[in-house]
Amino acid sequence: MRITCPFCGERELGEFTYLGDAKPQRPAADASEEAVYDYVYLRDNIAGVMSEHWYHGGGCRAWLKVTRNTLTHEISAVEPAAGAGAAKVGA
Amino acid sequence: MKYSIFSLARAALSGHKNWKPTWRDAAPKDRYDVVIIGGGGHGLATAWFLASEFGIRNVAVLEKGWIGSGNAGRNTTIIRSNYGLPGNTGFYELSMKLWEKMEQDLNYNAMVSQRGVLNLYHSDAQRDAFARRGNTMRINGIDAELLDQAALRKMLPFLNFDNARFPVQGGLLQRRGGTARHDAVVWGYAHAASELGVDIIQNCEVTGFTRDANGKVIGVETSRGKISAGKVGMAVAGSSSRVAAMAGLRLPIESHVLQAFVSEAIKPLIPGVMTFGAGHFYVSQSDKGGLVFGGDIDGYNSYAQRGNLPVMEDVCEGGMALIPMIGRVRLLRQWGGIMDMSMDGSPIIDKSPVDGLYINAGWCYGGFKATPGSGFVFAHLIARDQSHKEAALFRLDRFQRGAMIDEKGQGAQPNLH
Amino acid sequence: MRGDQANRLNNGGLIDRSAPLNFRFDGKTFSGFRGDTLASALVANGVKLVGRSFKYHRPRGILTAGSEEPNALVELRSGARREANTKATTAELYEGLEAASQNRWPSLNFDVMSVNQLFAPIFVAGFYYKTFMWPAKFWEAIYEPAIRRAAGLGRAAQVPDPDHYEKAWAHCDVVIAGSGPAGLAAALAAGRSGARVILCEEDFVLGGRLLADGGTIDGLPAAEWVARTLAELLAMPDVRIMTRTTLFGVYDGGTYGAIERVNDHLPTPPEHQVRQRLWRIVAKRSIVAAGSIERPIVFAGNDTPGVMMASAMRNYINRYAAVPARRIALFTNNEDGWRTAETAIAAGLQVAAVIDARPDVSPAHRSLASKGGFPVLHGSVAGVDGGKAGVRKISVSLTGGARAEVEADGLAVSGGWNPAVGLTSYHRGRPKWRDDIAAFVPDGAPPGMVAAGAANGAFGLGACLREGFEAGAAAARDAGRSGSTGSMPIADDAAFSLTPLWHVAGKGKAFVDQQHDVTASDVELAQREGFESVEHLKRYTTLGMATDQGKTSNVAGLAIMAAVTGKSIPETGTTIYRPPYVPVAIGAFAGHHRDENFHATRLTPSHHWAAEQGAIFVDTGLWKRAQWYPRAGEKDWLESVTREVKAVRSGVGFCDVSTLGKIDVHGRDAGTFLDRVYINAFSSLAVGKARYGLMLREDGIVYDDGTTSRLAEDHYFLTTTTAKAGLVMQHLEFCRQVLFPELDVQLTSVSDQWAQFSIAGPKTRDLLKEIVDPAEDLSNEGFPFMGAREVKLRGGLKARLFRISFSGEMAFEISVPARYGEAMARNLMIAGKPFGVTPYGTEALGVMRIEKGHVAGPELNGTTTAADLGLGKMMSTKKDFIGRVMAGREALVAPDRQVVVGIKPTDKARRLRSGAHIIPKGETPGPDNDQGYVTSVCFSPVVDQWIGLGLVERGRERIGEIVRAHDPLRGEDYDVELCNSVFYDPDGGRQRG
Amino acid sequence: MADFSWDVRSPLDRTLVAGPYGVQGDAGVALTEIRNFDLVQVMARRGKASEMAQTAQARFGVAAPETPKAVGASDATLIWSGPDQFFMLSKGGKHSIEALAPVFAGSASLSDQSHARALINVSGEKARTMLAKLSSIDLHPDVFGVGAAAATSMDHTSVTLWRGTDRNGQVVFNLLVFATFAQSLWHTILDSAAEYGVTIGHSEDLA
Repeated sequence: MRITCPFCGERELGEFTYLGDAKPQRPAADASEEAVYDYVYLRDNIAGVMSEHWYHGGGCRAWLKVTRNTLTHEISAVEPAAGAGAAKVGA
Repeated sequence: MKYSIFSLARAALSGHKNWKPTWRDAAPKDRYDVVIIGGGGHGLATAWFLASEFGIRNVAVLEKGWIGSGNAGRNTTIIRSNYGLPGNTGFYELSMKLWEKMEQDLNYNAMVSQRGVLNLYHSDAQRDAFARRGNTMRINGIDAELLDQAALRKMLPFLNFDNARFPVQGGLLQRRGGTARHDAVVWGYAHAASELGVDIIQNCEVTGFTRDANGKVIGVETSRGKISAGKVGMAVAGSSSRVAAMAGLRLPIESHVLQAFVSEAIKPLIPGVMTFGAGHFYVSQSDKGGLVFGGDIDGYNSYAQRGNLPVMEDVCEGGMALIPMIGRVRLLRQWGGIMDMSMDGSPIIDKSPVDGLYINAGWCYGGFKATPGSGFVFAHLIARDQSHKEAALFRLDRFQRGAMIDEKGQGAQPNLH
Repeated sequence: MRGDQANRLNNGGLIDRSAPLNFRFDGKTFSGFRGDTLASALVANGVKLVGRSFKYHRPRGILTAGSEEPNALVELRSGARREANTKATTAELYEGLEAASQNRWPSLNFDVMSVNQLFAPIFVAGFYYKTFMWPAKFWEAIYEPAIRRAAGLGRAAQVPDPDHYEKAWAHCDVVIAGSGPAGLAAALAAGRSGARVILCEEDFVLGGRLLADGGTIDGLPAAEWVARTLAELLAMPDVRIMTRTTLFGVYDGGTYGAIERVNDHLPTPPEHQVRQRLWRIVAKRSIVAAGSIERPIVFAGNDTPGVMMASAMRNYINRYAAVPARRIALFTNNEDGWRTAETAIAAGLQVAAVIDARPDVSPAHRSLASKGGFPVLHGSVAGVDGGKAGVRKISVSLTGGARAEVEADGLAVSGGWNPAVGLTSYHRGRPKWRDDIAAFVPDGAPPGMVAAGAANGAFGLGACLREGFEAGAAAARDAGRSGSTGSMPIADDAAFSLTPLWHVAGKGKAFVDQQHDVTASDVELAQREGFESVEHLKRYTTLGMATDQGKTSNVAGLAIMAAVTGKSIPETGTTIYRPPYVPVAIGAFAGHHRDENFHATRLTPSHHWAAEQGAIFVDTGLWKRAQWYPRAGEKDWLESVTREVKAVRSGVGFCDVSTLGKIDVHGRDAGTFLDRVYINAFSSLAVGKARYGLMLREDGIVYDDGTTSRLAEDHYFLTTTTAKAGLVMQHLEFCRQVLFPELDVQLTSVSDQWAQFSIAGPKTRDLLKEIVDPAEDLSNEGFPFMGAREVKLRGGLKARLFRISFSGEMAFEISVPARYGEAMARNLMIAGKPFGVTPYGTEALGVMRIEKGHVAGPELNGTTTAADLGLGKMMSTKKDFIGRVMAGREALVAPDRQVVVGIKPTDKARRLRSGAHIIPKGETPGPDNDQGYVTSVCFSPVVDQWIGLGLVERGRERIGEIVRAHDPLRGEDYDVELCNSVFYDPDGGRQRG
Repeated sequence: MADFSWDVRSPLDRTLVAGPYGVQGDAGVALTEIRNFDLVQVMARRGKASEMAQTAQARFGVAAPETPKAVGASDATLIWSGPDQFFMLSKGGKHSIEALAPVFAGSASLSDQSHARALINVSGEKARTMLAKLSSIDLHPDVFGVGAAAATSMDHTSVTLWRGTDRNGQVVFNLLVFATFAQSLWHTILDSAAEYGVTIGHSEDLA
């Protein structure tokens, strides 16, 4: 598998580390225990196109959001995490 | 049809023309007391135990392809009960005891071979962790031995003791561990269950659940029509999330690919099962002569049943680091299975939140060794609506309660278990 | 005829007659020529019997001339270089080659195990599933060992492989598998377009079938065309031709695996060279021009030595000038097989008969027969007389029912051709059936891959060139190359007519899978027993699972299954194709990463100095760390370590702690950021101060700990444990980039920038005064406990000084830029000499941390909470942090959890061991009273006995209780006391003093 | 007062043996360790990437690389090391972290990496062939031209690789390797290069 890092270009799998589904969002500080449980433990485990967190630790150390088909391993999009680099985020 | 050397000899006289199918290839009936989804080892074992131990014989096993086409037919055939945490220790030993009498139970030779499972250690910290685990095993009445380097040099002189990046220092040995012929386990359970009246239905894919007004599952929809059922059990590791989703459930499970490899057949070289403690590599040698080996999962969600080169290289690096005499042995075949990786590395055997639906899932890469135990406790749960005592901790709600069974201590990150 | 090569033709072939080579087979010396394979040299020497089969130990000869060979397997080379199961058909001959037949005892000619043939009526497919079950104990003791000894084929070497392997990467626009007409034409078109091309050929010469079958291309004899083409390709700078290289697999993202047999054609690799090289080829497009494989017809006695694929016979005669038989019969169901009759006649050999299963034979072939004076028999082969000496007589059942016999010493067989669909099917694409050629052709190939030529079912020479050329041009175009492709090579297409014939029913064993001894009746038996799915068939009979990966057997097997079930072949389907395309040495996949090079080694800045001191090193992750520093006269490690501990506790010592992960945390929001990743507060930490921090995973379990200092308002210096350094960095980057992207935080690993030493003991300040500039105030007031700031050293070098203690003594940690690390160690020795300074290793470090009750790896085991570790009070209630919510789950705050407690044997002379379990006194050990275990132990010089830490149920409420340390693994069981986990200086006066 | 000195030792000081290695004859690969350099990691503060770039332009007279490139200034090289960050490689203290800290205050965070890396210069006819055994990236001159840079891995170890100006008609690759891994990777490089013949040396000058 090869992932096109938006910063570095196409690189081989060995430079990246996988975390998992990028859909679950960390609940706010006042969220219920149930919401945090859902975030930490439950997964859609999609058979098909999924958005995932990958880390380019063997390269530029950017966290990436990779859109990948879990049935074919085909990668259709890669974008940097919101806070990769120094871009201003939010207010 | 009873199998023995005598029946074989008799059959030989007639040119083996009189053998009957090993199991009946049944067509679906309208209704069963219990429908098991998944014709792998776990599903077929569950059916056999329902019929033989719990007196429930109106049972169907539904398989979307051919029986044993999932992980039962693509694993590395290891059996062991060397677990360290409450919940796992007793359960896997229950399973091991069932392995030890399986062939006589089933009248089928699954080639259960207790040639030993050896986990190697390479540091004091690893030795201490193995000591803790081995003592747990002993306290639970399971055989375990802690071997030092001198003992290993005698036993396995070909290991890399002297020229290694991480020299082998010793190992935790379970002599009762070993291997079994994976396909034969499937066929053996199918054979025995079929003899007791269980319907084994191949090429029958479940496409949905039938629910009553209260939401209770009362049957399944399949590629071969609707089938109603008193209870439905799912034993579809690798596809658990997909099947559970048909009932509106989300599970603490991710699907990951695990590769396995076999070498060309060679004369006996490696006696038992061994695992490298300083890398991702484990190996045994099949009766046919192939080195059967594997390592870590590829590490990303996948339903593709095939892996990539980095893990393949990683596994072979581990193999060469541990056993440098296998350099010229050739890798013959590579394949991948889809693992139900749970959030703590341990399985789930429980009633689901949906009435009438029972879950057997989350086996990670350890499902094969659990086959008989899993079948037994799952049959118990379905028949009695109560967890067997050795499966009492495999509850689905344990993550909500914080009662994880995390042998590796990696937390809620399935690809690290 | 030349010397002992009695079956070598006087002329012709691609062998170098000026380079004779001697070799040995089963101890007997033969000769051959450069350009021979072992198989062709054996053929030239008249050797017919080369191996024994897997189950029945039947005598076997050479069936093919390529990597599809099921029978002619040998142990090649000897000693540490012995290679089991090497195909004689692909092994290049070299001077001094040694080979031995395998799976026989005592000799190939007289093999005791061939008695298995007597039991053949019982040893049918799957017989072992039905027996060997009683008594249960006999399986491991008797049956299985016998089966294991009988099974297997060759013997692997039993000592480490002395050769080297390596791995490399290559990148191109187009990778091509195979250099037959299709592959060469593809390379031409792509290369001329300007594409970067890699052409992989598993043979040691280019040409594929052209080498044996010749032909005319662009008006030139094939050999000349190949030479011209090769010259043109070699002149292109971005075309790379790799012979002895097999493309074996296709992986995601256009990554291909290839194995280059760099030096297998030599007795041993030259110095500094590898035996084999594994290539990871990244290509935008790929063309499978791997050709097709001629398939056998299954008939009784089809495994007799002397029965050979028709095309293989042409290989031996035309390419190697080696004669497999003098009087050849041909059994074919297609036009192409007749080429072997033509070849035989051209070589001056006799054709005994052609047995053609088709109703009609072309007029050209009819006239060939009459000119050659041999009969054409319409029918099929019903049996072969022979045995280990080879084919003698062939019985033929003629169309219409009559019988005929043909005397011959060789039987060429052609059942048609199967395109090599392996590579195109490895992503689980299933090949599709084509009725016109009665074969499966590629379908559903992985992205970017196409098949061309015979691999795609195009069997004519002209068609191969056309398909290859077009595929090459298209691939180059797809890769963005637009140069002119020039003109396409042209050749005529021979007619191809075939009447499918898979199996001739008859008496006697008819083999489908020759290596695994799977017969046609085994396939029928499998069907009878319900193993009808092709995957069941494969698994039940082991059809196609041998070292030839079913290349000659799979399709025949499923055709027979189709026949007995009444289904069509495409309905019956194929099994899943699995890489690698040819078996590949495990050593090649490992490459450089074996022995000491298995993983990288990290060295601390003072490593070489420590080595000079005679330090014993321990592996900690990738690091080598000084474990202790033995001195002359010390009898064991314990004596050395105890000395080191005492030296620190009474004077001063130092230890290289550079392995700790070190991270610069910069930014306006650095404090807020750390508040969220640690359970305790860091935004409130004053500049110039250090604080111990604990971080959890999101599931509430402790992840890592370490000391973090605030060096400036917007700059923290965070340390991690050695083990988790990389993982914590990754986790913090996740927090920074994904969870809290709004914060202004920058993270940089500075682990390698700083050499860091812990200096500990009551005389620490005395020593430091010698090192540090006198202007720096190191007094308790000037540099209090948990102070952290930059200082100037004597000589002007700047360093960072932290007043932190892991040992419980008055201690500092000092950091200098890493290139000064070795000088620092030397200077500490010089400066500390008056105070008896002692370097100490990780063992002494460990002793002192246990004496102080500090938790480390064995307690931070991924299942413990902050409270379990006695650190629950650190959890802030005023802020959110990672892991906060999940840490509150009922089972994680249950009162009966196992928590850290001190442990010491009641008998002071007793050694305590990690891994011993804690059982209440007076109870029989069992799962219900297993209350915990010992996590860390040491011999404590200050307590003067073995002590330890443990995780014990309600441990902290049970201080003073006597329990059992139960250690059945080591046969020990003794009383221990649960005690306070801080054994030394519980008030902490020493570290603050 | 004790008498001691602060000798510096490069990470390869004890390992590197100057002279020929491997196959005899014309060396296909030349390896030179560059010693004692200043290396500063410059990372933009959040929202301050353009300020950082302006500061770099003002200070060095060249634009800081925004894509994987190495940019030469008169007395320094700016090497891209990740999004909105770069390495500042120089000699002699002029662009040391102390010198740069006030310049980038407010726009970027600086981290001294001078001692955290070893710098290895790889050149020769077989340099690219040899590096193909270690590096998974495409070093074809059309793809990886002069000035191209990459944050990548070799032998599972993070490295920064860039192509310098050709020397004597031959490509020159520069390799920044973590100091504590340097000796290990050095041995791997030697093993990979031995079949081509190697010339080994070290230098105090940035090429």
